[in-house]
Amino acid sequence: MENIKEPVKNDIEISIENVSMTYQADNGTDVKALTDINLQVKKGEFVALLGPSGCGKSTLLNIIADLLHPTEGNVIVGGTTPKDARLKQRYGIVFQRPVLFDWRTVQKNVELPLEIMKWKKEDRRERSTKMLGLVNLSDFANHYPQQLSGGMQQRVGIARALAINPEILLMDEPFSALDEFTKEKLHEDILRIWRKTHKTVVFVTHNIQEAVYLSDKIVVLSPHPGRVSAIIDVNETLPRPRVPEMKTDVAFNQLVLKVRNSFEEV
Amino acid sequence: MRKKHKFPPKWLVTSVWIIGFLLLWEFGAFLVENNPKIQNPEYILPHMWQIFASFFDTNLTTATQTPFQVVLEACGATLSRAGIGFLIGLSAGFILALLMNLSHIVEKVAFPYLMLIQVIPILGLAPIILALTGDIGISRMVIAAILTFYPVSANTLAGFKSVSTEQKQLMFNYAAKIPVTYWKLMFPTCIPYFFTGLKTAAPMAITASILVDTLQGDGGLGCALSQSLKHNTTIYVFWEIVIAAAAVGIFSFYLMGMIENMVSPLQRINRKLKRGDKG
Amino acid sequence: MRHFLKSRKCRMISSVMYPVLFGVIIFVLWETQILHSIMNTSTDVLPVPSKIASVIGENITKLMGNLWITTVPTLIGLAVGSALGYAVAVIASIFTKWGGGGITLVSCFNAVPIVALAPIFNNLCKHVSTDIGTRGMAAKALVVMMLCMASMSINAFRGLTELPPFSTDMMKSYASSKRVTFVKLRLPNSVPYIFTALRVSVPISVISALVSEYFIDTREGSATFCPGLGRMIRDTILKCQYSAAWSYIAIACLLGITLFVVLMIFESVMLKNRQKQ
Amino acid sequence: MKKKNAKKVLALMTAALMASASFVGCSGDTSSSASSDASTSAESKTAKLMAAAEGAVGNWGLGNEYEIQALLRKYGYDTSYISQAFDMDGFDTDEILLASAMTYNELGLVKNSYDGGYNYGDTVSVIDMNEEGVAMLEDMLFCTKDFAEKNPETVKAFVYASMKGWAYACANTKEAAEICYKYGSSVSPDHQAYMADESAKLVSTDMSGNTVDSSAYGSIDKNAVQQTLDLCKKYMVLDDSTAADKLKNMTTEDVYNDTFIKDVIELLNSNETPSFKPEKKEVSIQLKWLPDAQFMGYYVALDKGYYKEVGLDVKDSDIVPGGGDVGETTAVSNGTVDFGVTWVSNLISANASGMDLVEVAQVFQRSGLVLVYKNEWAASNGVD
Repeated sequence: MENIKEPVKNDIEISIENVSMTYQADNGTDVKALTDINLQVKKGEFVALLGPSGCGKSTLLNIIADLLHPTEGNVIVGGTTPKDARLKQRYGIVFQRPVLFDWRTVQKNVELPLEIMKWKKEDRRERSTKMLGLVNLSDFANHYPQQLSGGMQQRVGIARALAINPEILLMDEPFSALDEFTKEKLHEDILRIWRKTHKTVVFVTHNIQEAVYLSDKIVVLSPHPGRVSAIIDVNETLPRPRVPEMKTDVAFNQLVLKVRNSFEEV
Repeated sequence: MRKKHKFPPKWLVTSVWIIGFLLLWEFGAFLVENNPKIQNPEYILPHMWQIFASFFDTNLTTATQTPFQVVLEACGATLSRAGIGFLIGLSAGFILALLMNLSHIVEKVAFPYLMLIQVIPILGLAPIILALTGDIGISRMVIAAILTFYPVSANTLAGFKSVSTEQKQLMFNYAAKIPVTYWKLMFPTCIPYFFTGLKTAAPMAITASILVDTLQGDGGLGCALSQSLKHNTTIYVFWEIVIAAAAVGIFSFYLMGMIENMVSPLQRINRKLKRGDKG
Repeated sequence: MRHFLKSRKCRMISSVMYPVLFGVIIFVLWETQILHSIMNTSTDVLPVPSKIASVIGENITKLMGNLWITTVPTLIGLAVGSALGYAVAVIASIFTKWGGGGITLVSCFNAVPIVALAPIFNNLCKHVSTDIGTRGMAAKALVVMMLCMASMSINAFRGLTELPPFSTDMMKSYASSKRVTFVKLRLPNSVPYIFTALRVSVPISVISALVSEYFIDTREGSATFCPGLGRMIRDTILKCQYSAAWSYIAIACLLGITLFVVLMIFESVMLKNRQKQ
Repeated sequence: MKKKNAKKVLALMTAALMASASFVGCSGDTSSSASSDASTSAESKTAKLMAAAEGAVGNWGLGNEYEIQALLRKYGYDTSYISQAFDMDGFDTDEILLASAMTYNELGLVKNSYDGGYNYGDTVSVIDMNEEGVAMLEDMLFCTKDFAEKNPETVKAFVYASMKGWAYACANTKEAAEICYKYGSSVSPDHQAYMADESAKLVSTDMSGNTVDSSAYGSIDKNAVQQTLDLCKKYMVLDDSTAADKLKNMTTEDVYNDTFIKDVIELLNSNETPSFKPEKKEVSIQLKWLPDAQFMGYYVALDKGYYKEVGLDVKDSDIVPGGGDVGETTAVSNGTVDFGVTWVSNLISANASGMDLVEVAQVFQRSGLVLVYKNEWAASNGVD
């Protein structure tokens, strides 16, 4: 575990200090979703929040995204509060489902945040075309979401999140609804995009292999109550760049095992 | 994709049913006609062809009009009057749904009363609303509006509620202001729901308008209906009105569907996609 | 404090309190005749609630007699119409391809205004019975039946045909016969749709019974004969007896509300263990 | 069977009793005592008909039923009746044996063969409410008391022009019928002509059958109003006890104000062209029924420009047809229209419930309500 007393350095993008989250269940009892979470994400770092259902990993992501407010503790995103980070569009977010607007073309979906930020039409068009190129969907710009496969829809979602050029990309189990083949392809896509754009990525997942393959650092969360049970550095074992062949490496599998054991220790 | 020819095609099904219905009607009319106890079969169930023949009847039934002209003019009056009440009701219904979605207090206050409006026999209140307002035009609007109001606001509210949390979160994350969120997300999502409400409400508004017509001798289908029942015109005016009223009600339903097709982006897209599949 | 405000109990209290408060305000405005000055009307046409209550109190037996006359055909029409509508839907669902068209045709009956239906059925029932009361009941029940049948058949048809994905495949995999599939899958699947239909039918049945009374033969004019709530509303309004008219309207509303509440209770019991869709 | 006979006997006895009572009551009136023998025989005939038609007497209800109820009670029956639709099908099919009919409308439909008619010709006869002594005053002109007080000249001018219209219409029924037909009547021209003739009879004959001079059209007869009010007090059932109390204490003063019509009659007979200073020039009138010759006076006044002559602005659309579910009384009371045509009994029930309406001219001097029956049926029950 990293030292929480360490002052926030310039290269720290997200800093979470002593965060706890309690909410009231329907029967009136308090439920602790998160207790005493401490976590720091460096600029350009790819961090995976890993854990089983109910461990509070999505809650934590929502706190970073200003969708939830912690009952205790401090959160700093991009050197400011989550709210300011949101208002200044410091991060883009990708959900488990693509969350596209059916009545907009692919291109218009990517342009949505730009419209909200009141970009000029030509600028929007230019930016969205570029983003669609990044996710290899240039040919589908004028299609509607319902014409695309699940994987393509999710890529549109990623393009949309990147359209505003945020420093941070928050991803909430983005590939969990996809089939294995599509997922592997998207893994390569996301790694390529990350290399190209140097975004800070916070990636929520319950898939250990996925976390190991993609991230620099895995934050293992355990449920009841949600807490950080381990933080594992991946780069030590699995150097960049990552290639699909690595998935069969002994080192890869040992790391997977190590992560799995970090659950069982609890 | 393999093209499947659907059998039976839709037009065949529809026409078989319509023919079946007409046959059933004719059978009933035949029974009525040949029942010695019944003196005036055309008052109970005339033959369909008799009714259709009356559409082309050139004999005047009032000072200046043939039965069909009477019905046609009445239809126009009823539709235009129902239209105004309908527009008022749908605007009010939409605004209330919007307010209910924006404010929890409004929602809590209004919801039980919205349910109540649905349960109260508004049409039975028509005469008293006329007595209250003192003006048949206003009371027609009030009644048509109240009847339109419930389905529109209930469906629109359901439309707003159908927006997924993630979609709302997305807009929140883009720091979109409330008007922007409504314009870009909430309204487009609720359009199909809104039109479902309109499709329910449109025939109701017309029923209301016809009923209010019967309250005072002020023209419209209901007025012509009650006049023909009072033996002031030929009884075929009555039967023509039954058919015209049904036709107007159905027309209003399909009109809403047509408007939806024009207005709703989603409908437009789906149509486009369907065409694309075929081509 | 904040916790309390967010608690379930508080939410429940407020969702009862707000509408009650609103109702009380309207009631007070009405009773103190402020409502009359807003609406620019007089107490002749819009009597205050206490006046209506006292008229109800004075005429309770007469009101109940008329309520009974209206309720009976409403319930008969509702029950028979819904049952027939369901039967139509079942037949249509067996021959789905052809049945759908029939359902569309039936749904067109919904568009025929009650005002036009009532005189037709009144004429049709002329020879049903020599007793005018029975005849009127039959005519009213038929009008109610027609409208309930339409809404039930449309909804039940959807319930019988719009099945959860893969469910028919699953039944097929058990080599289940059409009859068993119907009993085990289609029938239970249609239950929520039945309630959807009834939610529409119940208010419509009351309204159509009331409105058809405007056009239907009856016997009236003495204390021993009750022509029904709708007829009495019309009669009292034409005679400018507005406080009496309001008392009949109040009873009619009460009938509508009671039937609806009964339906809601029944629905919540029947669908208790179903997942919300 | 036995019970029915007993009732018949009872009915006859009551009829006899009533007849003798009316004999005593009318003793002051020499003309009626002379015809009392005839009336007694007429009443025994009616009694037989009523007995034969027990349970099959029809009326429209909705405020038109009091005369029929009075007749039923007179012959000892329960006051209930079959609700009659606004056509004569029930009579045609023998479902209603004694059917209510207005002499100027339904009776014509029953007798005549034109469009909408039933072509019974002279094979039907009627029981006349006037002859039975249960007549109530019907079509009359009214407005609110407040309106009459604030706009006396307007009221006078309107009554003047209307009564002038009526006088012309009664003298020229054919032309009046054509005028009515022109103003959007929805009944056939033949029936319109019939209606005009019959309406003229009601304007020019009073309850006891005496001719009313054309110079006295519209005058209000206190006794006739009293008779109407008395019958209302007996047969009008008001659920609201306040209204019922008000009805109980009502006098003819609460019903009419004859100063206007008296002035108008004087002016009409003076042969001078009067000048009015109407306080309100644009006035409207709500009819009791569909536009037809029952209201020919107003249409004639409009067509001949009588309203314009007296300085009133009445357009086509200001003569509002009725026949709906909201009474003329309400329409006048809430100010939708300025004047109305209604039956005196309707005004009485409206005033009992708290409205402030006042009759200003009595257009129909006798009741136009009859019970029509088929002669064949009557003969089979021993009445010729």
